[in-house]
Amino acid sequence: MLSQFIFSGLALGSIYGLVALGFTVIYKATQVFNFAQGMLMVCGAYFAVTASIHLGLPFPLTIAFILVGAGILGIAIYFLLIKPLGGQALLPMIMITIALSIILRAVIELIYGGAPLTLRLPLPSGVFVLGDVRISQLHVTAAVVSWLCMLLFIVFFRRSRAGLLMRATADGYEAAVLSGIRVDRINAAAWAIGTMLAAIGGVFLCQLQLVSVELENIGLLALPAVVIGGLQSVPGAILGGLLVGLIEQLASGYISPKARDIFIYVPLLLILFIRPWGLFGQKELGRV
Amino acid sequence: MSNGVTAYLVRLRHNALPTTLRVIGVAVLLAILLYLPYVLQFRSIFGVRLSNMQLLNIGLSQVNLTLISIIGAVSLNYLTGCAGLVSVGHAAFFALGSMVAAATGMHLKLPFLATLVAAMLAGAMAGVVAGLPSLRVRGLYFVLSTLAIHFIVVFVFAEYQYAFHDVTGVAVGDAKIGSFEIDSGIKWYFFLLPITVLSCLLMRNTLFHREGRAVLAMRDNELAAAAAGIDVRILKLKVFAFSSAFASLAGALQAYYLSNVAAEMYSLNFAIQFIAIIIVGGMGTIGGGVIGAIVWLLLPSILMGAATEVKSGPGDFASFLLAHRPQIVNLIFGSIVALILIFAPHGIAGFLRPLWQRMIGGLPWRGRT
Amino acid sequence: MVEALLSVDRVEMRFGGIVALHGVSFEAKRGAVTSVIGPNGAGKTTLFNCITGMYQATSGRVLFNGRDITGLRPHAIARTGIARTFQNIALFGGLSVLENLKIGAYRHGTSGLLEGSIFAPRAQRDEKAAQRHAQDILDFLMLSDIAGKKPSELPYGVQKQVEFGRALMQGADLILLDEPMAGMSRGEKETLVQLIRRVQSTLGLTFLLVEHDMPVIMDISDHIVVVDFGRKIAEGVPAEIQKNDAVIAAYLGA
Amino acid sequence: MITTGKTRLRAVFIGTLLGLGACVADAMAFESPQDGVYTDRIDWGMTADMSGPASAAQAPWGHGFQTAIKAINEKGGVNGRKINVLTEDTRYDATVERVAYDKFVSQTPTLGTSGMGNSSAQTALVPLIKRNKLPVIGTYTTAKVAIDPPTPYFYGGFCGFKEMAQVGIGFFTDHLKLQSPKVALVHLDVASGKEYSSYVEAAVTARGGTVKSIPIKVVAADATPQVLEILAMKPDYVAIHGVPTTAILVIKAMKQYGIDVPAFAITYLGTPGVYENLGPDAGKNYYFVSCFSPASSDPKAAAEMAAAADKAGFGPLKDDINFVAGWVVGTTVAQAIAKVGAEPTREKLADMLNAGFTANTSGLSSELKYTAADHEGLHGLKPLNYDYSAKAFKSYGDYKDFDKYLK
Amino acid sequence: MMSPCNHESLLSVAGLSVSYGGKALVLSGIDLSVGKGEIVAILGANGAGKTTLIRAISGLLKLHGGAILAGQIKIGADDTTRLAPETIVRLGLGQVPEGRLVFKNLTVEENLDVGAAVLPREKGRRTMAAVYHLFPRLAERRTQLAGLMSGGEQQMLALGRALASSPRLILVDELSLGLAPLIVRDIYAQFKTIRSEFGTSMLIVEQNARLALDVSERAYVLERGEVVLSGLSADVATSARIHESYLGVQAEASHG
Repeated sequence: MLSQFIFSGLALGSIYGLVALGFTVIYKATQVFNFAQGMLMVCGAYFAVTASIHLGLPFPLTIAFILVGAGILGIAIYFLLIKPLGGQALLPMIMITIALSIILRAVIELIYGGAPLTLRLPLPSGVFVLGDVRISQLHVTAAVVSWLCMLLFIVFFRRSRAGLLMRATADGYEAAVLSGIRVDRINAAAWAIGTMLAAIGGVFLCQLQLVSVELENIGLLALPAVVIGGLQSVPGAILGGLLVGLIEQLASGYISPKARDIFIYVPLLLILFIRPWGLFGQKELGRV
Repeated sequence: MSNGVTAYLVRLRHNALPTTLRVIGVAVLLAILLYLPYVLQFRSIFGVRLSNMQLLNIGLSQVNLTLISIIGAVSLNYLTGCAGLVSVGHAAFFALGSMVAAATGMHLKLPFLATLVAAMLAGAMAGVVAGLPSLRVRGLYFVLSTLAIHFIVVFVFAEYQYAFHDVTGVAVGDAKIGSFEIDSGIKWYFFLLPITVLSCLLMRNTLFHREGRAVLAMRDNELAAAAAGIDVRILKLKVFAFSSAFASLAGALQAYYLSNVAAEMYSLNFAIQFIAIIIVGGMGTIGGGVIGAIVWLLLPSILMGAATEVKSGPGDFASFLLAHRPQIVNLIFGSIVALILIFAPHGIAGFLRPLWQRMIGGLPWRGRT
Repeated sequence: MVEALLSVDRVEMRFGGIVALHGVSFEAKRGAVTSVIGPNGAGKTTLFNCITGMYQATSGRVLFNGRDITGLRPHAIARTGIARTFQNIALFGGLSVLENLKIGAYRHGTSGLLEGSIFAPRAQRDEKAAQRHAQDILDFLMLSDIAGKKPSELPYGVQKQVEFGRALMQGADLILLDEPMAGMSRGEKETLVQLIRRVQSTLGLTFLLVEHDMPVIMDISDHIVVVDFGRKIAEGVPAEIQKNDAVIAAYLGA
Repeated sequence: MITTGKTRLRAVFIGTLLGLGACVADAMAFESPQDGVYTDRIDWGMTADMSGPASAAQAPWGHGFQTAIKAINEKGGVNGRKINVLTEDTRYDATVERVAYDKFVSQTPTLGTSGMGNSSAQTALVPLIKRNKLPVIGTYTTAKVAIDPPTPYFYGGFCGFKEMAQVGIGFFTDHLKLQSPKVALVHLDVASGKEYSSYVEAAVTARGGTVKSIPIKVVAADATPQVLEILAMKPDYVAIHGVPTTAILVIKAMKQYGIDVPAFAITYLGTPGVYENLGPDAGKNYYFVSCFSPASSDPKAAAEMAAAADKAGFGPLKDDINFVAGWVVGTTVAQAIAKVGAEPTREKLADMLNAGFTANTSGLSSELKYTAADHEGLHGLKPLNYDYSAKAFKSYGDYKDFDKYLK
Repeated sequence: MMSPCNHESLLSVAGLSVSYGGKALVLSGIDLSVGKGEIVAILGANGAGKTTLIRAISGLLKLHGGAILAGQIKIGADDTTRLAPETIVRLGLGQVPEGRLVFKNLTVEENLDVGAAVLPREKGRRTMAAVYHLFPRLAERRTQLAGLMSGGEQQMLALGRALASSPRLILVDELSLGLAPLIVRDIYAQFKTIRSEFGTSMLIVEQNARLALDVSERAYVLERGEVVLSGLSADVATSARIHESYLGVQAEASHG
């Protein structure tokens, strides 16, 4: 049982981690605490529906469509909503993402209707049997792809010039502009990447269940994940996601599914008390 | 007390309209507020019937619920706008208020008004607990700690509900004062109106006195406030208790108004709606909370009413609009919030104030006071 | 011999591995104007923050009125009778000038939130006292005209004066002014110098200043402490300091 | 200065009076309604979650209701009057439900109202329903307190949870020829899930069996923990309560873990969407119990509904159980109004229903009958399954065949 | 007042007035120029307007709530008044901001890489090599996180990053702030080399007057937002005014 829970927890956690990573990328670049991250994930699922069902594209093109669509969406959000609000206080920035999620939900319901849709992508759906552990191939695929995406992102973030400029901008805004970095482009790119990561997570979640705007609520589990990991930390987001996935499965399995929220949020409170900057975040030195 | 009222009026007179006009203004406002429930109940003004759209598709029930929400919104604005403590866990205190009102009514057999007081006390105590993280963490991390509080309270509520009450919710008793039962929309209105006005005034009054002003100072600059001898830690907890007490009062009133509440009602969206209210209305002012609550609760209804009226127009488009009314209303609504955030960052109240001042400023009596 | 109102005893401050203050000691005599000067980044503001409790000194002691105030929290230190202003003006932007001053009277009141909400007698007494006191200070500073204005509507120099007024409102024995003249016009500086003089003579308050404007410092100070790289490099009356080689080197470069 | 002030004031007053005058002139024009009955139309209220988390199920119900009324109006309406449906979107919010109900009572008075799919709101409204005397006919879900004992002016319109439990347990226990069934029940950790769980327990205990109640969250991305419990229990069959996602997650996970026992779900989960998502392999052993017949399970009975649905642009919904339920309620409402006579009132409508009324649902549901002692209306259910090759629902017998399980 | 400029002008500031949030002027009518290959110093006590002047030139004013009310700034032939800072950098202005604004979570090499990012890859690599040659200490610490280095090394890195973009002119703001004199001297010693090797002109803002006057050819002295003194550095260094401005020694010249 335990190994089973751990495995499914890690698989789910990988998806959460992916969405949380997207969240962190956006946060690092623009300091926006994105409550719409769950809805961006849903957009990914609906992009898949558009490409696969409405346009009838083959699978590889569907993937390309999702990525391009999510990228454009992220850039549009940055220039239309985030930049005009630039530099405002915490709460308006949170609120604009909430407004964004209301708008996206309405648009999706207008286009696709409120009823959940079924989407079948050619992803493996069988089962591996290892001893007495039965592993869903979809789970494995989700985990593997999530890890690949995370790895890809980290390589991009660590090795490429765009990633370097992104890290530099996150490190210090003023120093970045004084080094000639076109910060707007970098921020827009961060939103595009954050949206893409969420969209990929959305594609897997809608394969686990239905394509529906209600997936948003699952995507919102990325929030506690990033806080547990530390808002600014890329590995923290991934580990936070894994931790949330594990807690969810273990709490549901051994105690009660109702206990899940408690087992996520009580430790979160404790972590905030003991390490207010998250498990992997960096302490910021207070200056007067 | 009368001394205080005089001082209060003196302060109001500063920078405002002459007394006669003020008295007339207040009288007119009072008259409107007193006559409003009859207009909404009987759908007519002075015996002349009005159509639903002429009354903006608004009913008495909505007004009553708006009054309750005003208490909730103003209390959040006190916490977030006045004290600078951003909370997304305000629904937790609503839930707590309704739970305590139901529990003290059922288990202790307390009368209606006593349960309201109990709810406020419980809210204040829970507020202190919820405020504890503010001593340690700030900014986003604090926001998240309030989110955690929200989930924990709702969990406790659900457990309590399933253990002691019906699965469909917690039934609260009748709203009875002595043998007088508040059982109609109009009675509720006249019960809620003074409570709401009083709650707003109580919160507002603090801002003109020693410690309430210190709350504003703490929001603007915590270090400078400390340098003036203000113990910001204790003050934060006090503000939390004060604001949560009113939020719990609102929760208890809502529970009585609906007569049955379920833990599921207090979702994250419920909490977020209060944040939206104070942002739309305007942060840090009592008026902002009031205007925000009115707009947030009544605007969708007005939009919905207007959407129903749009029956003409190009056939396909009109039928598309009609079939997707809720979505279109939500779309317009979300866009309005985004536009307010971008173009009127101080909310509707902040947007109206200069207009109002310019209007008064342009009047001939301006120079006199 | 005038007694020391404030004595700073071997205060050391480290941030991580960086040592900002290396055991600085000096005294501020009662009723005098003592100035702390030094090049940018020398540790002057850090010293102020250690005295007022914004930073906890790594080691060393601060005595005020003979009482050890090391380790107290900022509000507690303020309540012992130390008021301060800040380098980058720390007025309360949401409050009017009058209300900003009234905050200064906070430590003299006792009424709480609840009393304020119901106009309790105690709250009103506090309010009236604060109002009277603030009015006096405004008159004293000749700022009565702008009582209702928000700080952001005022010129920089006037904001500095308001902050000074708020410090006065606290009725403290010692007032710390962190660069009170920075960004002021010549006229404004002269006004402020006169104000400080008047306060010093009429109320007998003690001042501790951090300031860069040398003519002003030399003019107003009774005693000057020079710090550089977190160390006290000189101390004395203005005339001595102006001739001190270490000081000249620190400022103009050697 | 004072004069200027007064002049201004006078101007304001005159302006206000003119404005009021304009309103009055406009307002003179209309008729004073009596219980929402006008010379040419009857206003009828309908509340449903047309947006929000429950809209996936409730919006089709609303469309079914509207389609039925539209069809009736096209045939001339009821006793010469058209029925005008006033729709309110309740957005999964009990307070909005309350506002909508109050609106139908006096703000825009209606003859009656339907829908009201939020069970906690329904519970809260029961005292008001008694007092306000506005008939509620055909609810999307039926709270226990509303029908037990019967609430005056309240008439249900959906299969009851108790009956779902009894028929489901009875059918499967007999179908699998079990003596003492072992049943695993997966249910949402919300109010209705708890309620359903108690009925299932009662029904299984009555059969001498054992039941294990396994909660799941509405917001779940995976059902591994639940299915592992099922695996440990080795039940004879599984009962499911929840939203479509619940069924999909549970059935898919059961397949993953090689649990090959049949499962039956509550009515709400019998949508083509769920079956399409499960696919033939996992879906063949998934049943649901229902008091409504999807169009494809009985095309003859559904002919009229199917035609109307196609015409109204809701063709794809006609196999959705929620749409059928809305349609049945719509036709029932129209029949009830017709039976009251030329000048219907709220009072007359409620009296007539209380005296005993049977609706003609042309076989789209089990018998729909209200009496003074029974305001629930629908009792009979039947199990259904989906035939993937024919893309049609298949029922296991007629409603009457399963009445024996009802107690 | 100004010595005739025999160099081709690289930076010219004419009649510049600046205020924050529409309040009193912080700078009024500043005229200043830096010729090609010149090292020019700006001196002044705290609050004299040095930082504001630098912000105006580098395009950062808006970020700090300030606005240019009048005047013009040109770099070479380009009018850069009110341009975005990143664009100004791309026009050939390197920046060594006050407070050692290095990217603390990036390594030394990455910091320089960011600086060189405005150049084509090959050219960027060459300038980086030149920077390493100039500051061997940076080459030794290539892979170290900038935030973990000492203050002097960070300042060196900030200078190196500015140079990596191969600028025509660099602005150096308060380089000596909080650094030990020896280290400051080390860095200053490289200034002439920088000019000869990178062909870069320099505008130095410095509180440590003697240091700045030593290395520069010309100097401007700011007081309360105005240029009160300018000329050859050697002349400025001997002027009584400078002593007064810094130490408050009452000189013969009375205040205007």
